[in-house]
Amino acid sequence: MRKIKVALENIVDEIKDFYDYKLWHFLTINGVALEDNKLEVQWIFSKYEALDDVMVYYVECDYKDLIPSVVEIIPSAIISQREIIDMFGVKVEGSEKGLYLDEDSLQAPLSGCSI
Amino acid sequence: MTQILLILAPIFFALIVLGTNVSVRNIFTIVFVTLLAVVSLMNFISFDIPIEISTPHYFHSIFVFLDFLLLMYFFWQGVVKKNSYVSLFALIQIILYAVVLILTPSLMSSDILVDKVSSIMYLVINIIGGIIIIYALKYIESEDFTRFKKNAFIALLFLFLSVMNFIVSTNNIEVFFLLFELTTLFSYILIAYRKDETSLLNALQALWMNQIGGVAILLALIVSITQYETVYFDILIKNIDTAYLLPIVLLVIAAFVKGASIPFDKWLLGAMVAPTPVSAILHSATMVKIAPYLMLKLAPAMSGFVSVTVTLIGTFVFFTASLLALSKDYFKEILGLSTIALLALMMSLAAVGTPEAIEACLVLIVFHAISKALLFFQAGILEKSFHLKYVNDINGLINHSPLVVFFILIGFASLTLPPFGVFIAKFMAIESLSNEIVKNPLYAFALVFIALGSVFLTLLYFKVVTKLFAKDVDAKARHVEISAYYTVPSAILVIFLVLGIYISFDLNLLSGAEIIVPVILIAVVPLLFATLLFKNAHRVKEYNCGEKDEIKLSMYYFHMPKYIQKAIIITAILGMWILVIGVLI
Amino acid sequence: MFSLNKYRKKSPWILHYNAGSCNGCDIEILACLSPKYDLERFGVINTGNPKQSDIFLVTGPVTFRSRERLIELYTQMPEPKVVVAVGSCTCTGGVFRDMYNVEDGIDIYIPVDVYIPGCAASPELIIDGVVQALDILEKKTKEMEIPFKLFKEATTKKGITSRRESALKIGENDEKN
Amino acid sequence: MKKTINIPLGSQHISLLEPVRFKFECENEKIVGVDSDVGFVHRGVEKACTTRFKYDAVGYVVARVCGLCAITHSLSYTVAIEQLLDVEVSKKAKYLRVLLLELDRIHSHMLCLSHTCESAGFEAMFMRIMGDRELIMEIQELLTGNRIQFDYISIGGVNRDISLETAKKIVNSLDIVKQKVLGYIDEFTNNWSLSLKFKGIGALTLDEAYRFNAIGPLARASGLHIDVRNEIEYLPYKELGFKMQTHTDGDINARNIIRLNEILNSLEMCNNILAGVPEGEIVVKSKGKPSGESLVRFEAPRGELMYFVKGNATAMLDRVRIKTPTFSSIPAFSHIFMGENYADAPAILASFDPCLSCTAK
Amino acid sequence: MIEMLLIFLAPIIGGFVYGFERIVRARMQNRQGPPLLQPFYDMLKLIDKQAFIVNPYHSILGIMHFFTLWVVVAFIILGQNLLYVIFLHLLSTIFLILAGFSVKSIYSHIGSNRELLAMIAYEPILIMLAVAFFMINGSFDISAIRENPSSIFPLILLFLAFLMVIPIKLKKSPFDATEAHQEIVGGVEVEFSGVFFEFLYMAKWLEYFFVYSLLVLFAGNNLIFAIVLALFTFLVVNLVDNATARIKMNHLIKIVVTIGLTLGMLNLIGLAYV
Amino acid sequence: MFTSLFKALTNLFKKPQTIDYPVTPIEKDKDYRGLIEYGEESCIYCMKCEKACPPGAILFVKTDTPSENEKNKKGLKYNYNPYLCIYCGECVRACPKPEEALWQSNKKPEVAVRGDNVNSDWFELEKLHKS
Repeated sequence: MRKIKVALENIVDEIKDFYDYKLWHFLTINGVALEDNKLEVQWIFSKYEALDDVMVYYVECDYKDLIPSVVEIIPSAIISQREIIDMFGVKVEGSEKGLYLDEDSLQAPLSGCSI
Repeated sequence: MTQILLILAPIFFALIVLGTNVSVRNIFTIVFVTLLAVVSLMNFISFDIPIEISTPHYFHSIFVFLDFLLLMYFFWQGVVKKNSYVSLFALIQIILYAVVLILTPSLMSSDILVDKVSSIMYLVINIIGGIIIIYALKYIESEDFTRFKKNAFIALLFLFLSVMNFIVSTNNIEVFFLLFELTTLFSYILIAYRKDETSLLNALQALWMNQIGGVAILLALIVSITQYETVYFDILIKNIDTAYLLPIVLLVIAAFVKGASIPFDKWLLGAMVAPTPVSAILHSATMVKIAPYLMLKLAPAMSGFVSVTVTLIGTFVFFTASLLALSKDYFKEILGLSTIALLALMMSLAAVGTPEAIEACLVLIVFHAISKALLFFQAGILEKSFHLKYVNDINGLINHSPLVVFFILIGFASLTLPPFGVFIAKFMAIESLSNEIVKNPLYAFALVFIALGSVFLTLLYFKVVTKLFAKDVDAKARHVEISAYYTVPSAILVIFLVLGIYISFDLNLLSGAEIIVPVILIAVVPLLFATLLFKNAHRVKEYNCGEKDEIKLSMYYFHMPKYIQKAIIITAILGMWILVIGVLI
Repeated sequence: MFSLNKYRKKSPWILHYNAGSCNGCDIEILACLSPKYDLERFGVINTGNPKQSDIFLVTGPVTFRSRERLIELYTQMPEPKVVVAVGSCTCTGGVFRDMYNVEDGIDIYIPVDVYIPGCAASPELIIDGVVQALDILEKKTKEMEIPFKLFKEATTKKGITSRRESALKIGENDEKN
Repeated sequence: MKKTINIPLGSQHISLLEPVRFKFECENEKIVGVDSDVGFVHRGVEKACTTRFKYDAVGYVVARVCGLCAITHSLSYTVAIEQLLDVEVSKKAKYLRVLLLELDRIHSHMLCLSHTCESAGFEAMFMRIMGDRELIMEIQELLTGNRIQFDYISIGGVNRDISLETAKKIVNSLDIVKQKVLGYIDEFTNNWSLSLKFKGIGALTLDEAYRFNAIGPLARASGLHIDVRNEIEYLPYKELGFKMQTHTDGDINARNIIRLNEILNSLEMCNNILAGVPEGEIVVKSKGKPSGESLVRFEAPRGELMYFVKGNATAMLDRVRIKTPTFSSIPAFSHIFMGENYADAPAILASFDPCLSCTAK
Repeated sequence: MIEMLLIFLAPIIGGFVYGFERIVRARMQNRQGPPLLQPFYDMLKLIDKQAFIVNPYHSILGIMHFFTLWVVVAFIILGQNLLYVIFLHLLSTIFLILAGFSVKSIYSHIGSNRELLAMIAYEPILIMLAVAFFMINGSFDISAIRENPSSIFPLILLFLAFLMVIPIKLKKSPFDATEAHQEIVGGVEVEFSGVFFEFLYMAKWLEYFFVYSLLVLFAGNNLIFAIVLALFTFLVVNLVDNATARIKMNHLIKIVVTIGLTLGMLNLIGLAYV
Repeated sequence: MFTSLFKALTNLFKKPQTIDYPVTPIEKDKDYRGLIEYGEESCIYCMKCEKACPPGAILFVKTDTPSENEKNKKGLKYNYNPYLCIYCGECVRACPKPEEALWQSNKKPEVAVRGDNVNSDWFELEKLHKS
């Protein structure tokens, strides 16, 4: 597992440069709640037909930050983006909430601050 | 002499109607229509032997004069409206007619010959046509015309009846030609009655297409005079030589044109832009009924190759027109295509020529007229009272007007289901064709076409009917009041349909039990059960997989690719050519 | 009078709804229909249509999104009907008890007649449960059974009871209580 | 004048095992638009793993994320924890873990095949496969004591040992299953009505598979060489004779054939394991509390399953991220339905072998 | 008298056939299956259920479907006109279709649409069947057909075509797309429940009676041959049901129309020449 | 298609695979993970099982009528809910005295009906346990 830290505003360019759709398999977008109301967002890729080669790009950001969308580069990221909106209560460009949660259920359950 | 009365009286009525105000016109019209109906009924009852009436010689000169006048008018219209087809065909007709006048036939007969078929046609024309005129009284009021033009519309319809009455009484092919052209003229005027662009275009289309029929009749006249020395139907048919059937075939083609069979179907569909009473009168009582009538007249002369080919073409058109109708959405267009289909069936039945088939054809003519008139009335009501034209929009009409739904349901049911007349006719058609297969296995194809076509028609009708039923329980029912001028004619037609069940008994085709038991069982028992069972019923939502979303519903849409449509037209034209060339060989 | 009650027992048609289980029990319900266990010997047909069902097999603790569907399906079933909760999580919430998007067991929403334990409930247990349900079905009346959290009561008009608006909103009802 | 209709499939529908809602916009019955809702089964397992359960109990909870790939879930989680705790599992335990994993794959694939047949209206084939599947279920019950939720894997190894006697029994059963599976291959390739229903329906091209990041049998049916069993060293797949199965058609039929071939491959692997189960401890005791991050991937029957676990040296974990196979496939699903006939929709859906309780967690 | 008895027992006989068929199907799938009387248990249970309606037209049309079908069966037993019987059967199907369309339910609508389309496929074959019987016996009357000797050999092609119609009518694989439980949850019948579903359920039994009574017409006056023919068909239909998947509507129409119509046509032309 | 035709035909004359379950009971394997059973005498009230149980199906609750065991100093009573239990066997593995105090039998659990109050009774126990 290789982890590369990127600044939030560069993430789309970084992924655009890196991502070759016939070489890398996009796994998912992952969020991890950090202390001090910070959030780590990871974009996880694995290499086709390679032994244990996982690449993780991550950013550290606030919950208020608008996370840029990678749907134009990776069409299938749309559902991961919707999930992260539901789970952390963040905003992602061009994605809507309501994948899992209803109006009256607990909002943003995984975010560190809401509990 | 009632026949002469039927021909002349409508002209007189038309003149009277022209100059009156609304209420007087309405009362007069109703009285006149009743008179015509009574006269035609008397004629039907008192009729015993074929009546022959000879006309004075100067009549002939008048007809020639009128003919030229008419053709000139067509030519002029073609020039003014810049439609080269119209002028071209008018010109051809003028030349051909001149040729006809030069040739002199030697065998003579009486000009007017009224037989059983004619008297039945009188009934259809005068009673159904009359009811349509009554219906038109209200319909035309809601149009944006001047009072004179409204009156003229009614007057034209009366004139139309007169021409139709004449056409089914005449024995002279020359006179027949004139009247044929006159109906063309009336259809031209009536289709273009709204004077907008599409109406005019479609009117011109109807004009030139119908003139093809005129050309065919003239050619038939020439051949008939040179070969058989006569211009009279009865002599032509009596003297016909099975080896030389060309005049018959040409007249058959004229019938196909008037009957809007597939290569010539455009004009009848174009006629939909006219006010609905015009569609009704064209489809049910007048105009197109010339086609099966002509066929019936020619039936004794047809044999062998011609009979089989015409039957095959007719049944093929029956099948394909019903198929084409499946892909349509415009209510009147669906009705129009189904008319084309049923007309083709009538013609092919006439061509089969056995007594059974002819009987079936007559039953079909009568009941088709009633059902179609009823349905066109409803189309008009939908248009005027509900502002609906497309079948897809009539969803849940039962919420708003159960009466209209009932009429439409009866109309469609009478075209497909026992024990109504059209069903009986189809039944007889299949029976008569089954008898014929043994003689010529090609009739098997005709039979398959009929079977497929009637299934398609059933499919078509119920595709429409089902739309009416999709009832939304929660919707606030908004009842729409419908004028008595609309409902009463419809109701009369329904009464005719119900009375027509009598014919099912009369023909001895089915036993009484077969007709009555289903009616009673189907109508009464379920209601009994329902009243018993509804008492402790609960009302629930429709099953929607547990979801609450609004459901969008739509009926099955048949997509008819262009190439299939072309293939159908090419096949039909090919059939016509085979007919002509086959006869020539 | 000739009693028809005993025939209910011989022809139970089932409706299956997954209200958020791990689909272990659903597979076992499917396995019950398979040749080895063959529920059809009791006359069971898996209709999949609430309007023709007698036994409502529910699996899973009720998740928030499936609550309204559960109640709607329940009200669309004609009486007499029996609800069978299949699996531990359906009975009491099981391992999902107290999770934030889960209601602990379906008996918070609808009256349950038979509880089948097990994780996942094995086919034998499901058959036991269905057999138990049949006995209950025989004794049931045709009285209308109302789900506990029905938002709108059924109304009667012209002698016909309407159940159309049964499961409108559940959240509002909670607030009232 | 073409008017569309909305046909719902779910959330409750006879052909669905799990609640998922598809709303197809159809012209006649041709699908021109798909709207899906996959969140019916959301229970909040990810949060519960970090708040309600201690790290040693989480293995049993994540197994309940999905009944069909329960073993892969608990294995992935356990391996992630083992990595954090630095536990080296004995070879025997690894072999037994593979055995269970493959048995699970066999029964899951058989279920999927039978369910696809059921959705295609082939009841007899459904019954046939379900009947034969019971053999595998019996083996599983013999090995783990339960038919569906095995709870077989614990931190440091496995919970139960295997006796020689049971091994022999299992080998016999597997032989029978192999014969049956060969019969299915014949049926799936030669049945006329199934070929009408399956061939060329619901096709996904190779490029689309790449684009949508498809995984599992869905991707392999399109010719995409993706199988985590090929990409990890942790389990001894290479020496057990794993072969990747691919197909090029990408349609339902290809997926079925892939599954059938995988069953055969898994059967072979199971036989290899049972032929030489190494000696050793089945469970190694672990010490300490997990800390740090680890990311583990395994091949569930439906494709790649990823666990991301972050510990903070207490009994409670910081984050458990579950990326389930079906979750990745959902964009591809919606795409495949377009242009197909609604009559095929249940069969297409079944052929994905969707696991919604995985997806929504 | 026997005829009257038969008419009243027709649904029950159909029910027995249906029950027997369920057992046979279960056995073919290697399972035990329900008891023989299962359909009657279902029926008695359905009477007892709470009655649900969606709207009145819907339920009444369902009842009309059942009664029309019963009349059809009665007319067959009484030996009436075959062509008429076929058209009346069409009417009963149309009631069912109208019932399906009279509710705002999507599955019901799709089911009705499919039922309408299936009509295209099988109705011409039935009409040709009637015509072929007419050509052999010189009469459409079923009683006349029954008095004449077996006509299966001259009508062998139409018999094959009729074998294709049976699965459509009885909703059996591969031609059961109109009911398609896994896709549209039973199609037309989806909104019926309780007593009202009862009528549809019993109509299914009458459908069995209808199909098999048309089938035995091929055997003419030979009773033993009729029984053999019915049993043979029963077996073949069920075997094919258990060996095929449900094919789609467009395939169904293509197959039945092309093959069925060709077979029928060939047979009619053949009859005309012989 | 023809193989399955033939298979259907042969199945018709074979004995079906079905086990007539309620009539002929199915013998459970001795390793079947069934009900958790409790030996009151041997229990040492360490409450490890309660802590280990993932769904919390074992509760030791203070009652007025505690079991007569010298180890039971706090007056606790063992409560077990088979309708909450997930039969994972974690409690048995956690127990210091397995096979005596707590063991997993191969008995399958019983089906409950509405009157058994499997849920509401347990709610009260949980409330008691918290307080």
